[in-house]
Formats: sequence, structure tokens, C-alpha cells
Amino acid sequence: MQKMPQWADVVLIPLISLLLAAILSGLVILAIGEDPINALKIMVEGSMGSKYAWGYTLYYATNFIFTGLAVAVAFHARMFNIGGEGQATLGGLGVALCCLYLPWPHWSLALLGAIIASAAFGALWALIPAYLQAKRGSHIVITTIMFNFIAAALLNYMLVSVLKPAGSMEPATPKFPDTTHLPNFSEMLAPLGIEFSRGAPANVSFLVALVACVFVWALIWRTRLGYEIRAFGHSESAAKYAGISPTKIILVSMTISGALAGMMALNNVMGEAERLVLNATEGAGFIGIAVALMGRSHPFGILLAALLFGVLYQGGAILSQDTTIPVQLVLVIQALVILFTGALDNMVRVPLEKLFLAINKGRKTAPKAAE
Amino acid sequence: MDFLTLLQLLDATIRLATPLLLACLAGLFSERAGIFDIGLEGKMLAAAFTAAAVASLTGSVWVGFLAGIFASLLLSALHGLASITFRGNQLISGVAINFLASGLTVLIAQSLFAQGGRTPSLSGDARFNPIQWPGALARMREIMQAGPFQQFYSELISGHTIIVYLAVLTVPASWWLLYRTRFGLRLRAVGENPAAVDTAGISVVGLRFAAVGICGVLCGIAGAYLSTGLQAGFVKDMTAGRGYIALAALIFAKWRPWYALYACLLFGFLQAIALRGDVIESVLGFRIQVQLLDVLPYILTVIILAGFVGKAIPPRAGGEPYVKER
Amino acid sequence: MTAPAIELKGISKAFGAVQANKDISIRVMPGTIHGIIGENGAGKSTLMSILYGFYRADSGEIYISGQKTPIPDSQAAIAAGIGMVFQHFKLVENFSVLENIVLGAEDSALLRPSLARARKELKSLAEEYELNVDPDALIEDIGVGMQQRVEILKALYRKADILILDEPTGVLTPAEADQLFRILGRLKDEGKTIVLITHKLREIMEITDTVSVMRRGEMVGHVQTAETSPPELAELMVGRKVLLRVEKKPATPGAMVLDVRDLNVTDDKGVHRLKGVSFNVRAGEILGIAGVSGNGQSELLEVLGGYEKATGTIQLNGTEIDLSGRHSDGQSRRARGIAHVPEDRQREGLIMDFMAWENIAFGYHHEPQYQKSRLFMDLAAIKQDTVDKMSRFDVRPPDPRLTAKNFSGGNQQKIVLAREIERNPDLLLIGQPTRGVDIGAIEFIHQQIVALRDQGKAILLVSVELDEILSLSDRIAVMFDGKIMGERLPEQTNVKELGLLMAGVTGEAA
Amino acid sequence: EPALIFDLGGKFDKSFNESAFNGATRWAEETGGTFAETELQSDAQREQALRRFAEAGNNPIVMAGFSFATPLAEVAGDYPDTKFVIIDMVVDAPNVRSVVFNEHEGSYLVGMMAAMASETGTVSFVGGMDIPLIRRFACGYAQGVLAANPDANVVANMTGTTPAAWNDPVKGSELTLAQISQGSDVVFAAAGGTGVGVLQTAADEGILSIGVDANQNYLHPGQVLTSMMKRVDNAVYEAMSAGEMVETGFNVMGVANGGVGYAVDEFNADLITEEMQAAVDAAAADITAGTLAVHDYMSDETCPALTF
Ligand SMILES: Nc1ncnc2c1ncn2[C@@H]1O[C@H](COP(=O)(O)OP(=O)(O)OP(=O)(O)O)[C@@H](O)[C@H]1O
Ligand SMILES: Nc1ncnc2c1ncn2[C@@H]1O[C@H](COP(=O)(O)OP(=O)(O)OP(=O)(O)O)[C@@H](O)[C@H]1O
Ligand SMILES: [Mg+2]
Ligand SMILES: [Mg+2]
Repeated sequence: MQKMPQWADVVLIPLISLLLAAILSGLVILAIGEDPINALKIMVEGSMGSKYAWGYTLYYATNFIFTGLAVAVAFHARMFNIGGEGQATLGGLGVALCCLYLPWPHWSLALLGAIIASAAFGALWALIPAYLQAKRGSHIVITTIMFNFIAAALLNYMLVSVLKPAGSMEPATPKFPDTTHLPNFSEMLAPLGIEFSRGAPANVSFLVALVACVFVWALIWRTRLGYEIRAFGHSESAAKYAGISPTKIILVSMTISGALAGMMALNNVMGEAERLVLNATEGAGFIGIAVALMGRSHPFGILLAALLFGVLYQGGAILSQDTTIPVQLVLVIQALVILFTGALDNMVRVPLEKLFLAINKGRKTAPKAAE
Repeated sequence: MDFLTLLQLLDATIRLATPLLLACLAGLFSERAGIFDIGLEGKMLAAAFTAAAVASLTGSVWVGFLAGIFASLLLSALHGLASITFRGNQLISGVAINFLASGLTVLIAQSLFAQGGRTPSLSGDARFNPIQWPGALARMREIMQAGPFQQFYSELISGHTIIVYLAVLTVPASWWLLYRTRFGLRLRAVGENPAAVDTAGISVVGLRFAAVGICGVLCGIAGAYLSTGLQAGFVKDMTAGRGYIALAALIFAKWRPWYALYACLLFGFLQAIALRGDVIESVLGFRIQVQLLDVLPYILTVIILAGFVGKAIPPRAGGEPYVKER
Repeated sequence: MTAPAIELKGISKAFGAVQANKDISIRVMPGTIHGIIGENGAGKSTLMSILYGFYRADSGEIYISGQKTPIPDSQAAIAAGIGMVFQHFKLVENFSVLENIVLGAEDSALLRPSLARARKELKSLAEEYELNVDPDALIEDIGVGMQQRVEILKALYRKADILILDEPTGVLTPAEADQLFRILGRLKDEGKTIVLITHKLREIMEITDTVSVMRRGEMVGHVQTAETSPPELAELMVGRKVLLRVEKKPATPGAMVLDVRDLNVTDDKGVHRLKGVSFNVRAGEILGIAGVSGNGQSELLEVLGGYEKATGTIQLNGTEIDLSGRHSDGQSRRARGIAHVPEDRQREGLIMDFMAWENIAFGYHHEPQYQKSRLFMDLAAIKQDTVDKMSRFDVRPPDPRLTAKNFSGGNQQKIVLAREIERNPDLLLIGQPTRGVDIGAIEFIHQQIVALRDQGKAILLVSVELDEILSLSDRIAVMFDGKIMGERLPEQTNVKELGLLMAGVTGEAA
Repeated sequence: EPALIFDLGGKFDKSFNESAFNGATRWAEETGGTFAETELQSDAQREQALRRFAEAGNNPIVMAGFSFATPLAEVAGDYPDTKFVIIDMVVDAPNVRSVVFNEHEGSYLVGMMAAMASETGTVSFVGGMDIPLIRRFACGYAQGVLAANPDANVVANMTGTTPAAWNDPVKGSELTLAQISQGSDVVFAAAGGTGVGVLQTAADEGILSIGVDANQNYLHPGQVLTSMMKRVDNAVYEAMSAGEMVETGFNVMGVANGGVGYAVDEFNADLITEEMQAAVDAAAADITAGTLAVHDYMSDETCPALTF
């Protein structure tokens, strides 16, 4: 007998967790002396109230789709990849090198090149911890955390000592050549006769993110490799019995995970900044954890969760501009979402399961009583 | 490098190793009891902020100190609730706590002081001031003139805040508690096999909460030291990854108190020398990228974890919530 | 009249939807050994865990020596003089024996005096009950028999008057079991009360004074051991007359299918698990491997199944199997015609969170009939295959979308069997085929195994149940300490002889 | 409504950003107007902040810090009707006003005072991020020191190579200690928030310090020799006062037009001798008159008085 219907697990629990996070966030806003309802209004308006707002919301969402998918793929193999931040950083490095040092005739080719470069760099950065986990048993959580710091230092070194143009004061690469400029929504939609805000950074990599969703869905639920990844994730001992090599699964799933995280750079580095700056990832690697948890590691769920976090980030930015609430409110909300959907999952789940058990019992005994 | 420069480096090492050591021992208690804690960073940060804020409001560093510990304990309780009571994922809980602290500190600081997420600068009794030992010289300009023993005494032994001395004492205290007392035996047991503790009639939940509580107190001290001892006030994200370095030191130390001291001194020394690029250059004759020095603790930890230099075996029940089984 | 040492009244306990104990009452008189028997999953462990405060009962009352004694936790049980040796020991592996014994029973906040006292106490207990152990040895360095002694000493150190042992002989050789029973006899003479959980009728008859029988969470009978017989107990246990022998024709062995020579396995810890094992299995015969669990049978199955490294040679149908190379894994063995029903279906044979159809493809997910293209699996084909297999093996409910954990034990086993047998293998490896499966399903499973043999397949059967070995096998090999102690024909041997072999005593010496 | 964007050091760095904030506040108090403002969390947010204000119709948009140059060059063209004011960097666009300061001149003046106040003959400099702009400070300072005392020794250190160097008081403090042990008894901090640690340590150790950008004399009364004032506040104030009509183009603020200078107030009056005052005033007059040219590091990336 099923403890709980599927829909409750997939929809009800995340919704309740989200509601709890929202209520607590409201209390936090209240506690610092602001009006939560008004704050909500500003956030909704600022993130969805105009094309410009949507342009930013979708831009953020694109980042989060990539990192969310990255965390999810690793989750399916029961690995907790906290290294999305570092992998995305390296992806940025890959994009920068690819755009700066290769002559691209057209943005479409540059995009293909950048996809390969970002994925390869991100994958490489995930592969080392994966190898150490598979072959030497080093805990992947700790090594990926360490690799985040190492990536930050590496980027720092590259920007300060290698990529910074002479005489420039900023630790940043020069601007990428115009031929690598990715069309943003306004440029993409103009041929269709649709007008979109020119300044908003959402760009063609959003479509790449959607393709990535489909790719991950097919990979996980339709291919042998995905089947093996899930089997390994549910039971390592059973996977061994079935002849699924743990080493292979750890390496492959982390490679895919790292590649996805790295591809985030298509959006923020190539699509938006068009140069590589310090801390370009802005914590998106970590938000991927929240997104994957909320989205139940399913690409469709991740898409929705990434949109939600896009709203949250853009709304939060506007909120901090329009009120005295600092943008760190977003961090708090993010923390609460991770807490409730991840760590305190049982707090919501157990009572709900009991409830469903009671309902089921009631249903079963009712006909008997009628007899 | 002359003697005084060496002393200065070691002096900075001690100052910088102190928060690492306290946080590392905090992690040690928690992980020895089977609760992984990557939320050390967040707890320190919360404590750093609360200590500075309360010290600034009351003018008393000790009131701030206690408040800082209290804040850290609150987050510990949250971690305990998630990972012990509700048997949630300890890593995820830790990640959430780090974000929570990073966000809330700035949020509250801004609403209290409106100074862009920092507290006002602390001075006088609102911060921990160096303790001068009898006969010790306080100022560098005087120390420079003194003989080598006096230099050693004044620079290295004397002139630290009380927390530094406290941190050094915590090492033998932790060792004694873990290996010489009933509580320590039980705590170590619950991290290895909670079922053994449970069937021996001891509460697993109680023990683990106690360990997480100790962790909270130590993290609280570490954080309070950052903002009221090492620096004079809170600035946002001022822990700057120290919680993770402490975690790295814990692995380096193979979850043992004395080794923790050595690991933290090593990592503190790396931080100290990273501040003094000039010294490295004069000693080695060439420049080492500061970025390399900054990440050396992390790289060393990865090497240790990979088992190339001795194997680090974590407590066996670590990271897993305790669920009764047949 | 003296009050009973233990009296349980109306104990009930449910785990989610599973009613593990239903309104159970029981009385045990002081100074007796009381047996509790029942099939796997009958609820024996649950009941005793409640008495020991490990689980809390949903309802019911506990009386100790006539006094109503609520036992909310193990602390209360220890205070009431109850000690328990669990089926899976509860010891801290990297602590010393002494530390394990003292844990939770320290005298003071400081450790030193407690350890000193325990050392003395241990000496006198050792003398009193023949329970010798080295107090400074680490648990991970001593054998299971020794570990069990530590568990018993733990209880005695806590001044237990009531000692519960949950299937204590499962991991012991018959000789070690005999020694355990001598110790239990001595404890009984001292006036202690002992509750012994087992499902081995032999042990019940040998040592207990009274017996309670459980079935499907309910108490179905209390009898004096002296006034009952094994068949009567067996009938009580399973609820109907038990068929002792499987109906089967004599075997007609054909060509050599599996030839194993000088197989050696050393595990990660450096322990020598298999020591020069050699045997063979022919087409159309069942070779049964008997032995106490933990003597190398699991490793043998893992090596043959392709997921444990070994040295030696294995020939299948006359060609050698690569044991060392990177191409030695479960996939390659399946490709060579070896099917494998693993000992632990929940940890190995099934992914408990996968649906039935996903489990039917498990291990065979590379097979061409399950592929739609080079990249994608053909889910519809797998589901159809699942429906077919479920109906042929009478899996209930026949729902391919149901998650494996939601099938009962017997039906889970049928899913594994359906998957492996229907593959039409040359060689079937099968471990503990009926563990935790009840009698109706056992008969079905046994018939399937015999039918496969009659089709001319080679079958290697590993079981700790001697009765099962005796009734199914055409030849029997006995394993002890990683070695094959000898081979016997079922019709020319008996339980006693096999038992001696299982204890490492070879025929000549016996 | 004008808008002001602070750099990563944050509004209350007691230095550069705070000076900008003070200018805006002065404008608001005097005119009763209001201004929008925002602090950044990371480099990646600069462009969004600019666009956000431009979209919201803020005009002019003032940004404090050279790091805005690249994003501004990107954004300015999209909002031709909006005026942008960038401080510390030059961006060539029709709707941008670029304000730069002759920091070397101000640094020269405080360098002279440092040399005259020093008893040991060794003075020092703690820079923030190692960039040409900060080297310009250091070079001007060293020239001033040597002008007042040709035998003096100047020790210079930079805090780091990334923006984090603007906000690392612990490192500032360690560097100061190291400089003291090399004999320094006057330290000039041109390091944003890091300077707080420098000034604190100098005060603790009983040596003199020199603040930067804003007037920092009040931080440790009697222990801060002076502050090298960089009137970012004036630049902001002027821009906001001019409003949408703000003049675009290139704007240099030096000693001559009061853009840089040194601070004397009740907190440091006792430290400054008449002789010092006279010498420095004379130098300032010479600079204004054009008879004294302080070498600008950024003109050729060399420094006659100091090697980096
Ligand atoms: N912790 C638990 N959670 C869920 N179900 C449980 C748990 N413990 C036992 N059960 C279920 O309760 C029932 C009785 O189990 P119990 O372990 O008491 O049986 P047993 O008689 O000791 O069997 P065995 O001979 O296999 O040890 C079984 O159906 C089992 O699946
Ligand atoms: N640990 C468990 N968790 C959840 N459900 C369980 C568990 N153990 C058993 N069940 C459920 O309880 C029901 C009864 O299980 P049990 O194994 O006792 O069946 P059974 O009557 O012995 O059947 P079979 O003869 O096939 O073994 C099954 O339908 C199963 O779904
Ligand atoms: Mg049992
Ligand atoms: Mg069953």
C-alpha cells in the first residue's frame, strides 16, 4: 500500500514547505519594521510587472535552470554536488578563453564553441572530486566545497595576472568581440515583430537552458545511462549486483553535472556581461541546490523552481532599490526554502503521511461498517 | 627574515588560528557525535554579528560575547531540530544555516544601525583588548629595542585577548572531556554506533543535542572573537570562509583535539604569511601568488582526503540520522 | 505461588500499515528458559524489542516480577533487570571490550574508576560463567562468537536477571551454539530468566522449558517443551501441516556446466574469505551449499555473480571466465548465461524505490529487446514483459507500476525469480531463496527451481536452512571458514552429519 | 530625482564611498530633494544597477568608482536622455561626465607633513587594491616625503589585487605592524575600508596615521596626523545640484580647484606645527600656480620616488 499518493509528494509537500518559508520570511520583514504585503507587491511588480522585469527574471532563471539541473543530475546518483559555484566559475573561464582567443565569424558558431568550452571546463572541475570520490573515497561534499574556493582563487589569479588588459584597473577580461554577442530577447523577438525591452539581459541561452531541461529529462528517464544513474542512486549494493560500475556512474554523472553548471556561463558571462569579472556566478551555484530540492530533481520541477527563484532575485533587487530592505532578504528566503524543502522535509512529510494513512483507513473501514 | 619578523608572523598566526581552532573544535564535538556540520561558517557569522551588535548597544563586550554565543546556539538548535529531531539531511541543513546567517546578519544590522550591514566600530570596553602580561612591552616600537627574550615574551606570549588564551585552553579541555569522562565516551560512541548507545539505555537524541550545543558554544566564541577581538566591529560576511577552513582543519586533524591545534596553527600560519607577501619574497627570493597561499589549506585538505598522506576516517555513523532498526 | 518474571498483556504494535504485534500476552516464570518461535516476520523481534524498551508499544502492559512496569526506553528496561542480546549486535566497533561493557553503566562522571571496576568485575564474571574475553581487545578485531559474549557480559554487568537473546545461533557454528547453551544453562541455574528467540525447532527442543509460538504478529500457542514435538510446533508456526519433502524426480546430470577450481578471496580488511574452493555443477542438477552464514557462501555467490574479485579459475561450459580483468562484472556474467538470485533481495536483487517494471529490467537493461534505439530504452516493451512475467509467476498484485517496497516479501522474491529464471540461463545461482517468504510461496518457489533443473539447467543453491538443502539438492557441499568441508548425497547423509561438517569437523574425525 | 551608486566597499566605508554619500546628503539637506541610492554585492551587478536607475527615470546617475567604466560604456548609449556621472574614471560618451582627481597632488602635501612629523625618518603607505590609481597616491606621497626630507625612507605595501582589498581591516592592521617594525612612525592609508584597520593599529601602537578621501581625523583624535581629502563629496554635490543639466565631458579636480587637499580640524590641530602648515601651504600655492609639478604615476606608469 502506498503511504501517500504521488501528487502529494511532488506537489503538496513543496507547496507547504514554500508556504512555511514565505510565512517566516514575512515575519522577518515585519521584524525589521517593513510591511510584508507591500514588499510582496513590490517584488511581484518588479519581477513580472513589465517586459523589462521579465527580461531580468528570465535572465536569472536561466542561471538557476543550469545550476539546478546540475545539482539534480548528481542527486539522482545520490551525490551532493555543492561545487556548482566552482564549476560555473570555471565554465566562465572556458567561455572567456573561447570568446577572446578564437576568431568567431558569427554568434551562432561562437555559441556552439562556448557551449563546448563551458561544459568542458565545468565538467573538468567536477571530474576531479568525482575521481577522488570514486577511486579514493574522498567525500564529494567536502572536496567540492574545497574546489569552490580553489576555483575562486584560480579565477582571481587568471583575471589579475593573465587576462586583465594592461593598464586596466579592474580584474576583468577585456570585452568579448562583437561577433560573440548573443542576441538578447529584444533582438530575438524583433524579427517576429514583437517588441521587448532592449536593456534586459535575458538572451538566447535561455533557450539553451530549455533544451538542457529536455536533455536531462530524456537522459534520466529514457536512457540506459539514466536508468543506471538512478539505480545507483537508490542502491549502490544493488547496482553492483546488476553489474553497474560505481566508478563509471560517479564519474559520468558528475561530469554531466559539472558540464551543466559550467554552461551557466553562457548566460551570465557570454550573454550578459560579455566579459569575465570576479564573482561572476553570484552564488547561483548554491541556489541550484534550492532549485533542485524544490523541483524534486525533475527537469520540469526545476524549470518552475528556477522561475520562482528568478522572480525572487529580480524582485529582491527591486525591493532593495525601492525600500530600505537590503537585497540579503533574498538570501534569507533562499535559506528558508532550502531548510524546509530539504532539511526539514520530514517535518512536513510525516504528519502528511499520517493524515493520508488515516484517510485511507477511514475509506477501508467505512464499507465494512456498512456491511 | 629577522627574529622580530618571525615573531610577528607567529604572533599573527596565533591571532588568526584562534577562530579556526575554536570552530574546528566545535566541529569536532558535533562530528564526533555523528552530526556533520558544514554550518560552522554560518554560526560563527551569526555570533560575530550578534556579539558586535550587542556590545555596541550595551557598551560591554562580555554582554556581547554571551549574546553571540546565544545566537550561535539558536542556529545549533535549528541544526539539531532538522538533523536530529526530524532526521533531515545534515548537509542540506548546514547549507541552509550558512545562507540564513549570511542574509539575516546584514538584514538585522541594516535595520538596527543603517550602516550598510555593518555595526558601528567598537572601542574601549565594547571590545576585547589585549592583555599585557607583567613586565611585557605593549608597543612594537618598544619591543623593537628589546632583547630577544623580551621580544619573544612581549610579542608572542603577552598581548593577546583573553579569547586567544581561552582557545588554547580548550584543546586540553576537549581532549580530557572526550577521552577521560563518561560524557566523552558516550559522545564518541554515539558517533560510531548510535544503536549501541540507545540499547545501553542512553538517549541518542540527548547526547547529540548536547554535542551540537557544545558546537554552538564554541562557534559562538569563535564568532564573537572575530568581531570583538580580532576586529572592532562586524562587517558583512566577515567570516570569509573560516568555517570551511576549520572543517578542512578538522579533516586534517583526523577528528582529534591535539591534531586540531596543529592543523589550525598550520592554517593560521598560512593565512598570516599570505598577509606578508614581502616576507615570502625576501625569504624565498621570488614571489608566490597570494591566491596560492589563500587556497593552500583547501588543497592540502583535498590531498589528505584523497588519502595520499594518511587516511582520514570520519566517525562511522557521521552524517546519517539515527533511525531505529532491528 | 511465585509471580512470573515477565508478563506481557495485550501488546500491540504497528509499523505504518504493518501490524507487527497484535494483542500479544505472554508469561515467563523465573528461573526458566522460554523459547519464542515463529517464521520470519512473525513479530518476535518486535515483541522483545518492546520488552527491552527499544520500541514503544502502541498499547498493552508489562509486568516484571508481578509489578506493573512501564518501559518507555531501554534505560527503564535495564533498571528493571532486563538485558537483551540483539540479532545484530549493538557494539561500538572501534572501542575496546571494556569500553563497550562500561558504556552507559559508568559509575561516575570520570571514566578511570569505572573502567577499573569493570575490569575486576569482568574477571569474576568470566570465572563464574566461563565467559572469557580479552578486555582490551577492540571489537572489530574479535570474532562474532566473542562479540556475542561481550553482549552477554554487557547484560550481566548491568545485573540483568532477565536475559533476552534474539536468534543467537544464526551466526554460530553448532559447536559454538552448544557452548552458548551451556552458558545459558548455567545462568538458569543461577536463577536467571532467559527468553530465547529462534525459528530452529531443534534448539527449542534442546534447551527450553516452555515455548510460545507466533504467527503473523499473533501469539498462537503456549506449550511446555516436554509435552510437544517438532511437527506440532511446525504446524503451529505456519498454520497448517508442513510438507517436509519437495516432490521431484531423480536428477539426470548432463555435461559439466560450472567448474570452479581453487577459488580464493581476500576482502578489503585483508581477511581471507574463500580458501581454495573447488567444486562443479552439471547440467540438470542442483548443488546445494550448506553452512552457517558468514562462512564464505556470500562471497562465493558474489564471485560467481561477477562483483567480487578472486583468484583461481572458473570454467563455464568448458571456457574460462575472466576473473581479474575489467570486463568481469555482473553484465558480462549475464551475457555468458549465468543468472543470479541474490541472498538479500532488498539490498541487491531489487531497487526498492523502483517500480516493478523497472526492476524486471534490472541487470538486463542492456538487452536488445528492451531498446528502442541506440540511446533510448523501450519502456513499453519492458512494461509488457513485466505484465507477462508477473502473471506467469503469480505476483500479487499484478501491477507493474507498483513500487517494489510495496510488495510483500514473497512477492518481491517472485519478481526476482521471474526476472532471472525467465532468462533461460545455463546456470542459476540462487541464495537463500525462501528467506522471509511464507510457506505457500516457498512451495511455489521450490517447484520453479526443480522445474528449471528438469529442463537441464545447472543450479547452485546456497541456503542456511538445512531442511531446504536436504529436500532440494541432488548433491550437497558444506562450507566452513571459507572452505568446502566435503560433499554428500542427500539420501546418504543426515542433519547430524551435515551439522558436524558445518562446525568444521570432517567426516573422518567424527 | 538623481541616483547614486556606491562601489563594493559600501556606503559606510568611512572613506571614498562615505564621502560620496556625504556629498549627496549635503545636497539633499540643502535643497530638500531626495535621491535614490544602491550598494552593490558583486561586480556582476553593476550593469543591472545602472539600467535599473535609468529605466526608473533617475537623472543624473552618479557612480562612485572606476569599476563602472566598462558597464557604463555599455549602458550609456541605450539611455541617451539620461546623464551619467562617473568618478575616478573616464568614459567617452556624449551623456557622461567623467570626474577624476589629482590624487598625487593631495598625497604630495600629506607626504610632506608625514616627513616633517616623523621622528624616525621612516614613513609608510598602505594601499588598497594594487592598481595604477592607488600607485598614483603612493607616488605622490613619496615625492612629498622626499621633498620635505630627502633622507627619509618610504615603505609602501598594497593590500591585495582584488576589490576585496578595499575591505580587509585585518590585513591592514598586519601590514601596519610590519611597517612599524621597519621603523615607520607615520602611516598613510589609501585603502578604503581597509584603512580603518590601519588607523586603529597605528593608534594602538602609538604612531601617527593619515586618513584618506573623507576627513578621518575624528576616528582617533590626536592620533591621526591629517587626512588626504579627495572631495568626492563635492563632485557628487555639484553633479546633483546641476541636476539633469549637468555638464558632460572631462572634469579634473586638483589642488587648484579644491578637489584635493588636507584636513585640519580640532582633532589634529595640536599635531600640526606652524612650520608644517607653512611648508605645505607654500607647496599648495606652487602647485596651484603651476610652478610645482607633482609627477603623476598614471601618466607613464613610473614613479621617480618609489619602486613598487
Ligand atoms: N522498524 C520497522 N519498520 C517497519 N516495519 C518493521 C520494522 N520492524 C519490523 N517491521 C515489520 O514488522 C514485522 C515483524 O518483524 P519482526 O522483526 O518482529 O519479525 P521476526 O519475527 O523477528 O522475524 P525474523 O525471524 O525475520 O527476525 C515484519 O513485517 C517487519 O517487516
Ligand atoms: N517494511 C515495510 N514497509 C512498508 N510496507 C511493508 C513493510 N513490510 C511489509 N509491508 C507491507 O505489508 C504487507 C504485508 O507484508 P508481509 O511481508 O508481512 O506479507 P505476507 O503476508 O507475509 O506476504 P508473503 O506471503 O508474500 O510474504 C505487504 O503488502 C507490504 O506492502
Ligand atoms: Mg527478528
Ligand atoms: Mg511475508
